[in-house]
Amino acid sequence: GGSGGTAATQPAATSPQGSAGTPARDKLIVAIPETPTYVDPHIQATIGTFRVVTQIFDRLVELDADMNLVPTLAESWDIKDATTTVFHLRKGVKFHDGNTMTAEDVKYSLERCIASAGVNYNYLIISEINVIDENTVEIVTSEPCSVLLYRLTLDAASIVSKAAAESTSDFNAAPVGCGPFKFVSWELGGDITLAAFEDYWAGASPIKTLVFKTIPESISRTVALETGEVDIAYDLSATDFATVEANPKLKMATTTSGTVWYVGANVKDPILSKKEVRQAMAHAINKQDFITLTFNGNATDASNTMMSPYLMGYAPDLVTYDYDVEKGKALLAEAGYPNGFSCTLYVQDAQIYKDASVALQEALRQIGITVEIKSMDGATFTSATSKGEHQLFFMSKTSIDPDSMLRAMYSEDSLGASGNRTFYVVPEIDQMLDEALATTDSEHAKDLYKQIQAIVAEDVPLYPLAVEYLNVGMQSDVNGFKLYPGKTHYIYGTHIGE
Amino acid sequence: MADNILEVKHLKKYFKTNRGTLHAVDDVNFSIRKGETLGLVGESGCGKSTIGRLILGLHSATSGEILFNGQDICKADAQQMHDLRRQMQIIFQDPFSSLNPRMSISEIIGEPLIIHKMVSSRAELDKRVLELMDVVGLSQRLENSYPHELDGGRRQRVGIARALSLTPQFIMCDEPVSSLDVSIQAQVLNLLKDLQAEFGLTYLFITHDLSVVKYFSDKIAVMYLGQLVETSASDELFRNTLHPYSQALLSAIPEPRAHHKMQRVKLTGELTSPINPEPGCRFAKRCLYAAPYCTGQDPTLQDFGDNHFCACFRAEELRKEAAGIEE
Amino acid sequence: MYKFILKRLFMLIPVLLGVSFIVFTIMSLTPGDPVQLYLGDNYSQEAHDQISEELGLNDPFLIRYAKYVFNALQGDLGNTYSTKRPVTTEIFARFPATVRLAGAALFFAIAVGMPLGIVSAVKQYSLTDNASMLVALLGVSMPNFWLGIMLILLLAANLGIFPASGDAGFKSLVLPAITLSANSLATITRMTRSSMLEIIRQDYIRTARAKGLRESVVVFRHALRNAMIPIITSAGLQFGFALGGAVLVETVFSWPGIGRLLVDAIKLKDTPLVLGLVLVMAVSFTVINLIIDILYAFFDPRVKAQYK
Amino acid sequence: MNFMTTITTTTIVKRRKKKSQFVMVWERLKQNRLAVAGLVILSVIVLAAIFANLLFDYEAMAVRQNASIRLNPPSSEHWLGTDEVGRDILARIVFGARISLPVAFATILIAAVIGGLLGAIAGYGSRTADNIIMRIMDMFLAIPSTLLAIAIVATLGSSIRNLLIAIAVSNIPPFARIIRSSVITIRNEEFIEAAQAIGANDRRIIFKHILPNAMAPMIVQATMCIAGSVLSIASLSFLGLGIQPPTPEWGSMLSNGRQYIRVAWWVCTFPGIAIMLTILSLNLLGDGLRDALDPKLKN
Amino acid sequence: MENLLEIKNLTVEYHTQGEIVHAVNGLSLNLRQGESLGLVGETGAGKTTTALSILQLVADPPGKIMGGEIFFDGVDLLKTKKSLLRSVRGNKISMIFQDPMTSLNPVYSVGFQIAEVIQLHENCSKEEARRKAEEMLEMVGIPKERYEEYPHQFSGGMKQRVVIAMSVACSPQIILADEPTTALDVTIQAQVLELMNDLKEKLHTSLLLITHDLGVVAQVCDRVAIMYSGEIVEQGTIPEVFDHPAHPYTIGLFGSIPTLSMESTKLTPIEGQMPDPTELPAGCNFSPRCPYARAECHSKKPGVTRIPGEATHELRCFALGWEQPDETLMEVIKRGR
Ligand SMILES: Nc1ncnc2c1ncn2[C@@H]1O[C@H](COP(=O)(O)OP(=O)(O)OP(=O)(O)O)[C@@H](O)[C@H]1O
Ligand SMILES: Nc1ncnc2c1ncn2[C@@H]1O[C@H](COP(=O)(O)OP(=O)(O)OP(=O)(O)O)[C@@H](O)[C@H]1O
Ligand SMILES: [Mg+2]
Ligand SMILES: [Mg+2]
Repeated sequence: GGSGGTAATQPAATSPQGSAGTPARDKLIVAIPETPTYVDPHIQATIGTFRVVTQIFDRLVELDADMNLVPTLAESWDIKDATTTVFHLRKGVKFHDGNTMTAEDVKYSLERCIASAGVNYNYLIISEINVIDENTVEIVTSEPCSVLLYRLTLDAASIVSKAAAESTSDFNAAPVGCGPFKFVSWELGGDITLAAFEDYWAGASPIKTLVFKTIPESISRTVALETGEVDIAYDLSATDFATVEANPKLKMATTTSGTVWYVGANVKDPILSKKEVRQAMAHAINKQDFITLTFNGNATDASNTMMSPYLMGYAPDLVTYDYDVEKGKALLAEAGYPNGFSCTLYVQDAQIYKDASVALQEALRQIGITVEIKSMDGATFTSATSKGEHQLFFMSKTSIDPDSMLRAMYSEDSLGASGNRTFYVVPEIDQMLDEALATTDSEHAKDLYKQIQAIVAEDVPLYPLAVEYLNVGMQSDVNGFKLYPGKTHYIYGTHIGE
Repeated sequence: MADNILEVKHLKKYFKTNRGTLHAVDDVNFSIRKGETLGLVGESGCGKSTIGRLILGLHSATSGEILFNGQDICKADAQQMHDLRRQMQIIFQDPFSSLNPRMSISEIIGEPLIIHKMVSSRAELDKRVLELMDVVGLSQRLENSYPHELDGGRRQRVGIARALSLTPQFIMCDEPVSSLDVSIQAQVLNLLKDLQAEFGLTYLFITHDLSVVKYFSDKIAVMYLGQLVETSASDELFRNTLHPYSQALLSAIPEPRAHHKMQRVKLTGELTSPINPEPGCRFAKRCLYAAPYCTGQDPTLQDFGDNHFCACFRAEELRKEAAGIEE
Repeated sequence: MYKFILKRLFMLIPVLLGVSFIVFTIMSLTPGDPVQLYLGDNYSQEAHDQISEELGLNDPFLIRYAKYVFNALQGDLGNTYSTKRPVTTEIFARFPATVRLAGAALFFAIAVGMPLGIVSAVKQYSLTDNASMLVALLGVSMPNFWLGIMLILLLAANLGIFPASGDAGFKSLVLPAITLSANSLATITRMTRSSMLEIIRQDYIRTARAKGLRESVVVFRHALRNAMIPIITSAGLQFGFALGGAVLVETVFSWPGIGRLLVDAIKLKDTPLVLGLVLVMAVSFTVINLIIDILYAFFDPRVKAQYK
Repeated sequence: MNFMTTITTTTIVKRRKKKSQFVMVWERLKQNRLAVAGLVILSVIVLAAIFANLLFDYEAMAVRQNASIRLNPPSSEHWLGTDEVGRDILARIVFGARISLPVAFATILIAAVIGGLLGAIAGYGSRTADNIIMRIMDMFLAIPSTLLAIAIVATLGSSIRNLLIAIAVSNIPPFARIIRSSVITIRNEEFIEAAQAIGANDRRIIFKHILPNAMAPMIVQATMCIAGSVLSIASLSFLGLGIQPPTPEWGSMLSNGRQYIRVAWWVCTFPGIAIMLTILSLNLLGDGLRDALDPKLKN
Repeated sequence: MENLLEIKNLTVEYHTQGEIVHAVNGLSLNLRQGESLGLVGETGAGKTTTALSILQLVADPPGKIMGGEIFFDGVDLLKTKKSLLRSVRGNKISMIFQDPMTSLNPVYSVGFQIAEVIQLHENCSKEEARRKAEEMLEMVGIPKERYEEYPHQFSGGMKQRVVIAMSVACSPQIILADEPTTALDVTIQAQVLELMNDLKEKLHTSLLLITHDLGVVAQVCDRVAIMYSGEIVEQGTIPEVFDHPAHPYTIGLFGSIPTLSMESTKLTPIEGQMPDPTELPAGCNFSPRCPYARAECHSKKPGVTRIPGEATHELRCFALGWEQPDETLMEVIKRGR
């Protein structure tokens, strides 16, 4: 990293934006690893997409960096009954096209979201959206839903301008929201440019131009930071942290994410259906080593739960599986496989999967399980695992609410493609999930979630291994940037210089 | 005629060029009897090699027939052609470019034997190749040499040995001895003669050396710009030259004697291009005896007795004139 | 010659039909469901049905292909599955960048490779020969991305001469072009050397020398033209491949070309996009190869005679 | 029939031992120092690959992960250092040769033979044959090799053999074009006419007369292709086609190691050097062979 | 007259795999200004190699000029600078190659190849060079319309004429003509030889004419040198050599020519084969085939002697010095031809 540091003493004028010395630097360039597919929030939810979309649109409520709900377009809300919530909208909020945001827009936006197959899975529970008056809107769910507010913080729940969306056939080419930045241009395959929205309800951003630049290779993102070509770069490789930190011109921010990586077992498989086998496997894995090998240390132990610490009902280490090869072997023998067995491990064809699969293979080898790694492209992987062709598989899941996480992982509702690729079904868990969703008593819900976690921690149909860290590198004069665990980050609030 | 090994009828070969059609061979008729040698002489570029190539099926004729033992070469399929090539061979005019630079001398000479399965073993092949090399006077030392290591004369002898290897019935010799010194030339010509006597070989013999032609051929055909202008028995032609071009040709032979300056007929006048030629005698522009009626219409070969044919409108006239003067 | 060109262009039709059919078959026979990829990890069966109806995936294979061909004939290559934009829009937004990169790389490869090859052929076994061959070998054996990263670290990160990423003007073209050209440069250098070596010993080179021509004229005018055919063939191939997109170089330098688009499209089973890209490549290759074939005739009159 | 009966010949002089083409080429090759160097390097690599088992314990050195020694620089214990999961790089390189070398050779062999043949037929045969073959080649050039690999693996299953087929198939068209380009000039030479005149059939003309004269570009293309095929194994195994971890393989070692390039240069440098040495030696050998096959250079 | 070209003791070898071909062995030769010298000899005698050595065009590898000097205008061409050599080549000394078919560049039109040398040495414009090249083509009997055609469209003789046109185009001081008329019919041959004669008369061009056609030598040359196995075995003026050939090889050579007046059906070649140039005999190179050879011929190399009574007639043979001359040989020499 020293070399980067010495070069940095050169004036940063080498950066294309030049004007390093001038105090009024108001253009911010953000390097993102993947290009968004859409800038319309209601089509598809991918990380590439919402890194940009978040800046253009606002939602009714928002999560802050500590995962607390904060009012946004809704100034306040009342929970009328178990299924009905009333939102009081902020007045005088302007869309980029100059129109004022009203309850109609909210209704329109949420209905638009529900109508879109790509993003609606979290919102199908909403049965009615009623406009009470211009600034009041009521959302009714078909069943009690304690996590509704959390879901409304997601990009899919972005509020779009009804007028704009109805008047154009291609909203994606000219999105209009009421967020802090408005859309300017998008060169396919190239940069996306946004501009500060001067009439933003919370005040215009000091960053006047915001550019998202796709730089897929992590090392190139680091270099772009070093050369000053970009101001912020997401997802640096852990191997570059030291370099960046050593560079006085740069700084880093990290936080734990809501993304949990796990290894799953297909419980329909005759061998893997045995709990002892799965437990034996858990004993064979040295999670610390695994994190070092797979994430270069850039993650933390998942504590045998799929929930991340921010989530309601987070209950770590209810059952623990120490790294203990002997115990693992004993369990295997108990299950009837004293000499181990061989099985397949399905992974996708990206580096992290590959690293993880090799580490898992090595771990399981210690207790006599021969793992054959089958890596495949994403398309094949999703379809194969949703059909249950696999024995073991390695995957991750991100969630910001306990229900969607646990339901996707362990419920009968989501067998196969919807998330439950272990095909693990316990009616009790399904009941508890429904109950937790319905209750308005959060303590009760927490308790239920804890119980579920306890069951699955014992059964280990899937073994949570690591919670990924999020990181971002930036120029040291970039201030105010907050890293959110949910992978969406608000640029608003960021400024350059003091 | 049954004993004609080769009959060429109305043979034409035109090449397309940028500036028009080049009449390389234009309506040529002749035949060769088994065991005979036909000498083909003519101005450089008049189409001799092209005729040779056509006979061997290396060019496809624009029109006409080439009957080899009664079989039309122009219509032969691949298998027939393969069999025909066992019977007829060619010695190329250019001894160097017709040899594969990546094959050694013995490989080149032995190849026809392998192709036509004329030898049954490696040893037999080697033996035959060495015999052939010996026959044409190539020392054994050269068997592993490559063509570029040889001098011009030896290259030519490699080509000859290759043609002889199949002991064909007919050999098309395109200036086979041009690069040989007279001693080797004598050796090779003797060899060809001996083979003819022994096996009844037939030759179509293209050369510029008229003394060789006279020595070697039974019949001679004289060509000018794609057409035959005179054919006759060899002695007869030298004795009784009819066509003005043939006369010019014969007068230009240099004699290998000191103090002997030749009296050649100088050809002057505009060169006729073979590209899109106009009808009429193609020699007319350079002919000492040309008359106005020589152009406009193609002359045809006419019989002057003794199997002596000549394509000249004024041949009869000139013959009488010449006879008159001599009298 | 015009007839020749027309005939060859006419043959684009069967080529395009053939390619599209093959690709269509591959795309539909290989596992993986584009709808699933489109919807992500969580979705309902209704959503799946709805999307696959939208994308027209419910028809039988042949009907889908026929529809595709029918639309394609009218210039409509469909919309991509992933972005829903017209395939042509997606491709042509990136194609110019690809052409620029490929062109620059080819230019660099030829401008450096041919002289190197010539010099080492003329001075066979000399130090120059060995040195330029070493350069060529480094070029070919150094994996693209590796070279790219090295260049970035050295020239962008440490010296700051060139930008590390993106497509903004000439400066940003330099590093990716050099990286991409490394392989072609090596191939062209060696092709040049080896075919010059064949030619330089021909008799007509001796003739040229006998005329008293300067060695450079002998080499460039008399030898090079004869040696050109294999050289332009391999240059054409390299250019074709570069036009098909240079995934690794594009990744390392964040170059907005079609290479990554293609790889992503394949991974996402975005059939219309893959088809569109392959068709573009088929056209490129056909046209390049046609140009190369015409160049053959330009360089060698004997080949020209064959085209008549 | 025999001329000898009628013609007096000079006595046959002592026969020099006739050497086979192979022996002659070998002798010429031996005189080329660079080619010999290439041969030596290649032999070392091949031998190391063959006797890899004797040199290293596969399980312990090349497969077993050891988080405590990850990314160790070259030392007396691990000559070339360890990789990101603590495996010995030297051992992995040596075992990797067992995959990379055969795949590279086999693909080139297949591609050169089929591509060379198709190119020769296209260049020498009729216009129609030329058009058909070359247009099919155009088609295959246009189909991305990853797609081809996916198709082949999807229909034939995933294995090293099928990976090899996939790489070979995508290497055929370039060969065909290169060979065709040489053939269309060589077919105009008079010695081809001469071969026709002695009755050689097309097959013989192509194999005996045309291809030996088209050897030079073929050798260059082949040696160049080797690099490409070693690296494409890597990109294909990335797509999950073919070689699966933890089997060591040069291309994947190289590309996995690239993220450590700044902190642990040895991880991707040494596999890179292994690939380079292989290609270098093959090229030296190829060049030497080219020269040895050229009778004009025999010396 | 001054010697324009003087070759002294030229030795050229070809080094092929394990063998050394002694192509030219200590050859000495003079060529005066305006003189035509015929160089005649058996195939493989080293004629082409000699001519190539003068311009240093012997392929290396495998050819090596091992020793000797070649003076042109007082300068040793073997030791001179490259640039000087270039200004000599094609301009002052030009060469007509033996194999015209491969000596022409297949990818340039024949006209261009002639014009090129003109433009190079005469410093004239493109158009002028073209005009002159067309003129040259006509001069060798090729219609100028065929300027743009390529070598493969030409017949063997036409290519040869192109090569001739190329080498006489710059009116050189010396023309090295290596079998320049083998592919030409006699009328064109006469025309070409006349062209050279014109040059000789007008510009005092010297000609080294390598040929097998003794008729041509008789018509064109002033002197003739007979070469055998890399050496000159006999040289003299045309009458000297043609009327009284003295070397047994020369005698054999004349004996093998077919003539128009000849009636016999069999030609008489010289017996035997040329010696193996990789293993030359210890004595006189011709001794193995020489009908007159005696013991000393097989063991010692003969030197060059002037034939008594003749001005320039030189011979490399022991026979003249024998105390007991060979009757038949003397008979042949005296009788002459
Ligand atoms: N490149 C070469 N490699 C090996 N030997 C060669 C090479 N070139 C010529 N020779 C040999 O050198 C000797 C002299 O050859 P040269 O071409 O000078 O003969 P020449 O007198 O011109 O014969 P010809 O009249 O047949 O052309 C011959 O024995 C020939 O085989
Ligand atoms: N492939 C070709 N393309 C175009 N024209 C050609 C071709 N081959 C030969 N010709 C032309 O055909 C005519 C006859 O050529 P051919 O080679 O038959 O002459 P030739 O009688 O053998 O002459 P020479 O005695 O000089 O060898 C010439 O004008 C020549 O230019
Ligand atoms: Mg001819
Ligand atoms: Mg010669």
